[in-house]
Amino acid sequence: MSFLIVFLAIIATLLHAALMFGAAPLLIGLIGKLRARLLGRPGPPVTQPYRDLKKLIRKTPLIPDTATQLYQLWPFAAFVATATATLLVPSFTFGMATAPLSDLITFIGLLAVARGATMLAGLETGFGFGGAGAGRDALFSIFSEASLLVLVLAFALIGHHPTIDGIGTTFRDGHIGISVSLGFALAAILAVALTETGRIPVDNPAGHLELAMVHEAMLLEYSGRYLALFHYTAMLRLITWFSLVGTIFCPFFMGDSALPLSWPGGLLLWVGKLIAGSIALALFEVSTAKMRVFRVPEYLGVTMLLGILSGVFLFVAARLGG
Amino acid sequence: MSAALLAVLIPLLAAPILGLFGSPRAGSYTNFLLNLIILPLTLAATFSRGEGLLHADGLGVIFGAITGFVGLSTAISNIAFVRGEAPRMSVRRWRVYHAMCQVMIGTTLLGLYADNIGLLWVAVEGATISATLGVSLPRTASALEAAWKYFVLGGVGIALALFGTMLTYLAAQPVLGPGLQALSLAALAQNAAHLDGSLMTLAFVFLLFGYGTKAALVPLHGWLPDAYAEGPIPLTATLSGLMLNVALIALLRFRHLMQANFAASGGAMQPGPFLFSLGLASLFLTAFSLWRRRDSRRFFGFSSIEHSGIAVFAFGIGGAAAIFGGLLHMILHTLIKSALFQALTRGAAMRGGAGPDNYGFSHLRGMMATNRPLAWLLAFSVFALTGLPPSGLFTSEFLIISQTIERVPVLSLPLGLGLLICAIAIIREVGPLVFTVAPKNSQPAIAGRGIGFTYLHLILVLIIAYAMPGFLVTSLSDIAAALQ
Amino acid sequence: MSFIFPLVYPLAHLLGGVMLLCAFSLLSQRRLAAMISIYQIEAIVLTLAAFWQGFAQHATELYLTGVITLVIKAIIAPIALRQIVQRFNLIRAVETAMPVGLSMMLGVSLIGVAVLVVLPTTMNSVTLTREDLAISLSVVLLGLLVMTTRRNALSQVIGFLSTENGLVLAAIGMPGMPFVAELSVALLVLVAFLVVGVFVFRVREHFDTLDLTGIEEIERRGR
Amino acid sequence: MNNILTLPIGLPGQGMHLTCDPLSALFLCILAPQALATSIGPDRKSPTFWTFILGMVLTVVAADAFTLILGFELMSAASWLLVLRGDRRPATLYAGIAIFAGACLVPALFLPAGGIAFGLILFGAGAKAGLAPLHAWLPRAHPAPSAGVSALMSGGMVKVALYVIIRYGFVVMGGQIQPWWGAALIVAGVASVLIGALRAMLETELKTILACSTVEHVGLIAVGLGIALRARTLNDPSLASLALQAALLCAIAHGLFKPLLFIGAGAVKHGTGTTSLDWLGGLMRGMPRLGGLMLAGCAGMAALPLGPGFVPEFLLLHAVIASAGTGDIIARIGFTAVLGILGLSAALALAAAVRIIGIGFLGRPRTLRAAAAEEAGRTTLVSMGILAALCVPVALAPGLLLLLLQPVIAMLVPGAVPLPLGYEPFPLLLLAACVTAAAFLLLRKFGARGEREVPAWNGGFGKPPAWLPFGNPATQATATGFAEPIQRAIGIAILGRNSLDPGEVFILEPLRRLNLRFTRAAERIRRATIRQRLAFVFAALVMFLLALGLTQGQ
Repeated sequence: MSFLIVFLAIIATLLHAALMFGAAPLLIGLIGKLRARLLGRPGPPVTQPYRDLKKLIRKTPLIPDTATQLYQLWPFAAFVATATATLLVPSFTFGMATAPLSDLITFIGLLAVARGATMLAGLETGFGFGGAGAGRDALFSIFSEASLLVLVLAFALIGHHPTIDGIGTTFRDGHIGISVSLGFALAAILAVALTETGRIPVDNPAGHLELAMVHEAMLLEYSGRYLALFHYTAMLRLITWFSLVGTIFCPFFMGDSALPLSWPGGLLLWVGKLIAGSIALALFEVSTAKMRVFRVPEYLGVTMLLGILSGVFLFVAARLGG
Repeated sequence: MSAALLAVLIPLLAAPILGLFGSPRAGSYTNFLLNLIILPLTLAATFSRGEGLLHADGLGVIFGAITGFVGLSTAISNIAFVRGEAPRMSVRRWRVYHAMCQVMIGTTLLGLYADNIGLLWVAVEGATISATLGVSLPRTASALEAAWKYFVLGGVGIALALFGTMLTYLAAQPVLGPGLQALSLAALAQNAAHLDGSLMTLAFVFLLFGYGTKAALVPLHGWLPDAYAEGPIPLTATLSGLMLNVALIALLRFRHLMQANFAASGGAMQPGPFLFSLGLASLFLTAFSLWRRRDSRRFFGFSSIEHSGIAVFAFGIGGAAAIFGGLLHMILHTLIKSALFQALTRGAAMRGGAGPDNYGFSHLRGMMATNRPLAWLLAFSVFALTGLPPSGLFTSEFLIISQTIERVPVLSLPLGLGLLICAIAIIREVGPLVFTVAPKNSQPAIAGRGIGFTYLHLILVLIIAYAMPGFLVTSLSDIAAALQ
Repeated sequence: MSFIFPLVYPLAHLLGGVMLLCAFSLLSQRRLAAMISIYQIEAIVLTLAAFWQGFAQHATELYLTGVITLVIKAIIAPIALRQIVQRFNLIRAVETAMPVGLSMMLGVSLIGVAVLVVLPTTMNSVTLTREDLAISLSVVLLGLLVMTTRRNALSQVIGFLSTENGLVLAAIGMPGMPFVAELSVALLVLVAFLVVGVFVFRVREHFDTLDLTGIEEIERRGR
Repeated sequence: MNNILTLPIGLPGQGMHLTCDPLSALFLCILAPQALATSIGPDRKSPTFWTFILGMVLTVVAADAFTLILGFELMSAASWLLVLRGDRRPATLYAGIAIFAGACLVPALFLPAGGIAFGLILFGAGAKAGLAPLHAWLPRAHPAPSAGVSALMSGGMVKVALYVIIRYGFVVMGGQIQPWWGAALIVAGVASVLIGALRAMLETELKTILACSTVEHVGLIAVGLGIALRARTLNDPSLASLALQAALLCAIAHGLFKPLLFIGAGAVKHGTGTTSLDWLGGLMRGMPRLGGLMLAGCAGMAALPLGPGFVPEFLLLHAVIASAGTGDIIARIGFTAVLGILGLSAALALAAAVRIIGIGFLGRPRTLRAAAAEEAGRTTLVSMGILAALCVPVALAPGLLLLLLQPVIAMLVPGAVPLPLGYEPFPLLLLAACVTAAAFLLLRKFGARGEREVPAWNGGFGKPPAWLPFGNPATQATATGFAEPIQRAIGIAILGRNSLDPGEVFILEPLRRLNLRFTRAAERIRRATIRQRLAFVFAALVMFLLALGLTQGQ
């Protein structure tokens, strides 16, 4: 009997991988389309990111003469780390083959590897923009990782499980109910997600202004298939964060790998979550402007405070709850 | 005619001969020969200890042997010293110098072996006068000032010690009656319980000030740094270092009388507080006086005060193990300090003669460039003073600190602090002294054969500290138990 | 002579008192020559005390001590001191390290301390020794006070010699004190005198004045 | 295993006693690889180096107080001499801290087991290990000696100091553990983590960065030990064993990658004559193998998954999360703050590692020496290779390592039940391999072949002038430039305007001023004239007599 469950888990994981890797560019395209629509422009077709990636892959990459032998390593390192992280986050069903691995701290560690690789890519060729971008990214990473860990504390204590899968199932089955600390945690994790994926308030993904860019500055010297890898990594990171927030905060109809019948429900919920998320993100990005670099630490300081408050209220609630 | 008596008489009788005849070099060779005879005699003293006025007990024998050994090694390095320094003083002064060397050794041995407290006092007084003459040998103004200070403070100390001796005699009257018997240390020690307690306390105050001056404890230490810094080092520093031991042992013996009397509630006050307060005072004043010294002899003079302070502190704490630690500390410190001063003399000789101002740290710096074996010798001996493990003093300081915690825990804090500051101040000098750039006008020089003998000192220190032979352990612990 | 003449105690006490008076007056002397003569008187009185104690205790060696004290301390020392004063024409040298009134008061309080200390501690010994001890302790302390309050090297030496006299007085007072002590004290005086002589000569050569300010100046130079 | 071996030498009459129980065996295993790696280098000829190792081994296998202190001080003395031979300036400060540690430990070992004794041990061994209040000396002293020695100091000596805390905190005084012990260790640990990580990010000298990172890792171990101590007082053996596993694994991992990095730094100094990051750059081209090994070391330092440093960090964070669930409200809030600081420091450590590799090894050479650097010597690479090879099992087989640690943890925490580890590197490696294979295949099928070498785009700036073959090095990020945003955001808040270490400002400076004041007082006493000295002696005598007279009077 257990062999069947394992087999089903593997099938679920493969399906999950296909969906995540396939839909990543689509999500970026959808958000771009929605932003353009909100600004009154028709905007590029939803499948534009696929075309961009195909174009980049076919172009021969131009390696700067001052780059060292590791120039080709960083894109692969960043991509592999983020892809592994993606496989850990459940999208439409729990109990996947990667469920026991999906510890939140491992997830944060893998994202840190990806971030480190991107920073090193920025410093690789030894020109001004890469270094400046890497420095800013280091600054933001400090605050976001601190607040993320505090959130992990809140989730682990509420969900009684260290793994994302466990937390999700507890949230789905155990009737947790709306609690103040979860509200703070949601606000905090959204802010951290925006920082990690480099969306509007922290960094302008569409903008090319050298002085203001953070993530793009590190990829300045890359081209061809290596740049494609970096862009695809960014897309993967966005869809991973969407799925993570979705799994933790709205796991209600997600299926179980053991009962294939529940998968379609989970799938529908996942697609709905993605669409709703992209609408919200597009609306948010259109309505706010990019912050000055040195106002971001205060913004992230507030996020960290929210994280700690969620923990504190958790203890207060636990105390009151007895 | 016991070996002990011979060991005392030979140097004292040879002194006038040395003082009247012979060139400086001849004087140094005779000095060496005399010491060559004295060392076996001091070793033989363990068996034929002599009786009556001059009876060497366990403590006297051990420190007598150490004195003999240090005397011989100083005589060896003295030969090179005299050859280098001959033109600096007139022949008559060199004769006085060699005579005073022999008087110093003779009086030290007399002080160690004397059973009669009057004879002990005469020995200490003789050593003071010979050291004063030694210090005044060079004609410089600062040497004269050092000699005058030595004479005034030393003389006052001696006078107080004599008064204390007389009061002890008076305190012994009711038990031992008039005559020589009342002055014998052995007799006093046996029936210490029945001495007149209050008179003994008064005597102890005077003795503490008298022999404390000779042991250079803090309020009375003024003479030592200048005495070490002026005059020919072998006499004024190395040999007078041996005199510190005599004074410390005297203090230990009188402390035992007081402690036994106090234990038997004979009316005497407890000697402990007197001693460890002086010990701590020495430790702390030297701890902060070592930081600003520019002259190396004065610097190591202060470190001698620190180490005699530690020994007196150990005696003040009391208990067999603490006294064992204190005695071990005195033995190791004597060996290390004499090795250090010999190395300094040789180093200064290599840096253009051991003139009065050639011992400044800035003059002696960067010894590694001049001569490697001597540089390492200097480094090891200065390092040995700090008490960090490879140096033997670690064992004795470990014993003293562990006993302090068990008997008077609150004192371990000031003791630890004092030792810490002194160790840092001393270790600070090793770098500049050995490893920096040598002054411009110094060229590499070859060291004489004598360095081997000085290295023997440090090897002896390691053996005594870490692999003490059985017989020494038993005899020292018996002494410590007896003097509890 | 098992019984003791009724005179023994008062006479010894008298001689001790005179010595104390000399030591006390040393404090207030302004001129060196006067100090030397007072010291000479003190030495002579000490000799008499020694003879008297010898007679009272029937100890022959006390007579020998008296002779030594007479020869060295009462005769040779003052002559040598006067010769030094002569050579360095210090007859009129006047120096007051401390106001005379203050030093007198200090002297009195010192005697008080000595008496306060000696009397209770020597309750059970013979009254003669108790008296004698108190006086000799006072003379010793006064000698030390002279040494600390005088700026002239020679007057410090005289203070030192007066302390020695106090010690010999104490030694004589001890019944049955073996001979060794006296000889050594004598030895001390003799050699001290030699050393001092050599010193004073060299002090003269270096500082052309016996005043200690020259020496103290050296100490102030940080070394 | 714990039979006592008595040596004839040692304290007169008592000799020295050695034993090797599981805890000692563990720390010997931590010391062994470092000693092997560093002894391959040029240091094996100096006898002081071997005395240093002897001192460490003696401390770890000591069975009685004398041998422990003897080994501890022998280790300090030998390393002081090596620091002195390296660079004279920090030698005295280093010796001062070493003697202070000894002065604290000796009384502690003789006092009855209890609060004062542990406080003294915490101060003594903590000062030597570089724990928070007394850590300012470590970044100045560790870079001074030669590379091999500073590798051993950071990798080994720091662990021996922590061994003393573990030995006395858990084993000797196991019975009388009080709750404040754990709290003190945690607070000191967290402060060291924060200051160490922040300074590692802001320093520009490579060896100083590594020393500051040592302070951070000591802090991590201390936090682990603190949580274990606290858990034992709350008698929760599972949390205690989890925290202990984190602390001991961190000691093992740090003992491997830190010496690797220090030996690498030594090779960089040998190759380019400097270890200041602002003078290096582009070393990966001239020293590829050294660069690769340094990259492995930095992966360990930054605690990245699949690296040796991740498992201890993983266990420690879980221990903090678990302990945040226990205790009263203040403790829980405290542990939340601790978690925030650990997260912040983990990111700082990653940024510091990126900075070392990015500024030092990648980019364009900033000086001619950096440009002309040749590959490091064979012995250096072999010793670094050994350490890197040993990092692999720690990174990929932590479960096995925890199994080996079981006897030690059973000894330190009686009744500890082994916990399953929530992080298995092999399946993670498998996933990563599949994804890489997929990406490679896709790119090979669809992507274009070949690459072309062109001058860098650099946002459209023109080609560098002829006389600057590598372009103007000034136009690339410098070490201070990279750290400047963080310096402005947090550096000023914690380290103040001119980034002085708080340990220096609040502890070492006041001590130096105090010493100066007392030295001046002692100088005034020394200049007293003869008459003043005589007057003082005389007054002391009269006082004694007066006191005697009054007391004897009654």
